[in-house]
Amino acid sequence: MIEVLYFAWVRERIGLARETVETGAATPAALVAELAAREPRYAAAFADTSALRVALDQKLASFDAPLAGVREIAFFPPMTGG
Amino acid sequence: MIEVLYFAWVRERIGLARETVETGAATPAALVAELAAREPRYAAAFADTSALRVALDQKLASFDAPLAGVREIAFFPPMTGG
Amino acid sequence: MRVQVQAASFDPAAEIAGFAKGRRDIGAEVSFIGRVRDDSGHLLALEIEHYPGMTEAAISAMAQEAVTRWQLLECLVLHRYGRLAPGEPIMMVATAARHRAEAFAAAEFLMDYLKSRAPFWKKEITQRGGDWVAAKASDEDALTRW
Amino acid sequence: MRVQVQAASFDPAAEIAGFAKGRRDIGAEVSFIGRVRDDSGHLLALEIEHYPGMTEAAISAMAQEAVTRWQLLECLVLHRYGRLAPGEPIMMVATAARHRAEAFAAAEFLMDYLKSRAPFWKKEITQRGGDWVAAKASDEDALTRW
Repeated sequence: MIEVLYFAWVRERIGLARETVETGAATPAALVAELAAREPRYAAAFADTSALRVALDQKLASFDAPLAGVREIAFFPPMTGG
Repeated sequence: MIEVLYFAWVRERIGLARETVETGAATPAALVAELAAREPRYAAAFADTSALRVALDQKLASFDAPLAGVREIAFFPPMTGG
Repeated sequence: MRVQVQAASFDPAAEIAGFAKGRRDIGAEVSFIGRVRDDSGHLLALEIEHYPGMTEAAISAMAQEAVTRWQLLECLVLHRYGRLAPGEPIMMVATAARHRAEAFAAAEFLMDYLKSRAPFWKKEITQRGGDWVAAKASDEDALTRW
Repeated sequence: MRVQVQAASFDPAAEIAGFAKGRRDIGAEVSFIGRVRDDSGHLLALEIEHYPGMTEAAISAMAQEAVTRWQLLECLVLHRYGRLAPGEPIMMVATAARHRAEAFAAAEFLMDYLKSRAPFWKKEITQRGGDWVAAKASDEDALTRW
């Protein structure tokens, strides 16, 4: 079980800000593949992961980082703060 | 006739903030030589012109710039503003 | 060091008035204020989304790094989220150090990192709807200088 | 563009409150405030001498160059002379532009030029007397980057 958060246009495309997902995915990339296979809105949001960023327990990470022990994962576009 | 101004420690060593000087000096360097020959306090102030700056009519200039037509010359140490 | 993430507006001048007040060891204070800019004349508002929790942690880590690296004597980062009108302040950074080089470098470092590493996303609202602001390659490139 | 050279003190926060007020085309404001720093704990005052007339002309030329070079939308330079107490503001620079890179570069350019090209001289007053502050080679070197 992992908390999955979506921000900005990822959130809009999926139509959800957060959800709890039952998964055995070993990496963010594997989780993305699982979600994209679920429904077209996920496939649309995750069509190009090179345009996305991922955070594990609120720290930026790569799509092939290990998910073991992670409680919260977030997907979002590149930040535009400041 | 030229107005000569002194600032900071140049002013303190010479003991004057400004004076009018009758000179035929062609350059600031020549004027410095004239003044230094006048009295020890001038010689002390002008002992090392590499430590000094000169402005002609309120614009920074070099010691070998032409003095012709200049109404105001100023001698001072490197600036320390800001 | 103070890091604040808030929906409410703030008064940059009042922040500067209170910043590093009464100290005699500070020679240089640099501040940056970012405002909602309306280039087209058609901007109704800017909506800023953020990632609560991660935002504060990410900014605090950047501010701590700036304080250590440039031996800052004071450091302030304030960033808003929510709906902002054109001209309103979005965020500010203030740094204080003995000399100007350190205060400037730390403020620019913080701005570069806030742009690309703090989890904020901007959406421009016009009568035609909303457009997410795209990240610029130049902002990502700016990080390489630090 | 505003350039002001004065003996009177000023309120940096009030200057920032009034700077570029009400504009919607400005995305970035940078300000620098320089203060009298007391490193030794023995400083009684800082005396700043200047060259009336040349000071204003030199600063106006720098400010004009900064406005042109970085397409500033607003620019302020304020510098005091006379006797200042520790902690008091000596001077400030403020720049406003569409983007942060221009506002930062212009403010740093102005600071580097004010340090070495505006006719001010500082003297530190302690109980032992007065010492003229020596110019630093690093300040002269800083000009080569522009």
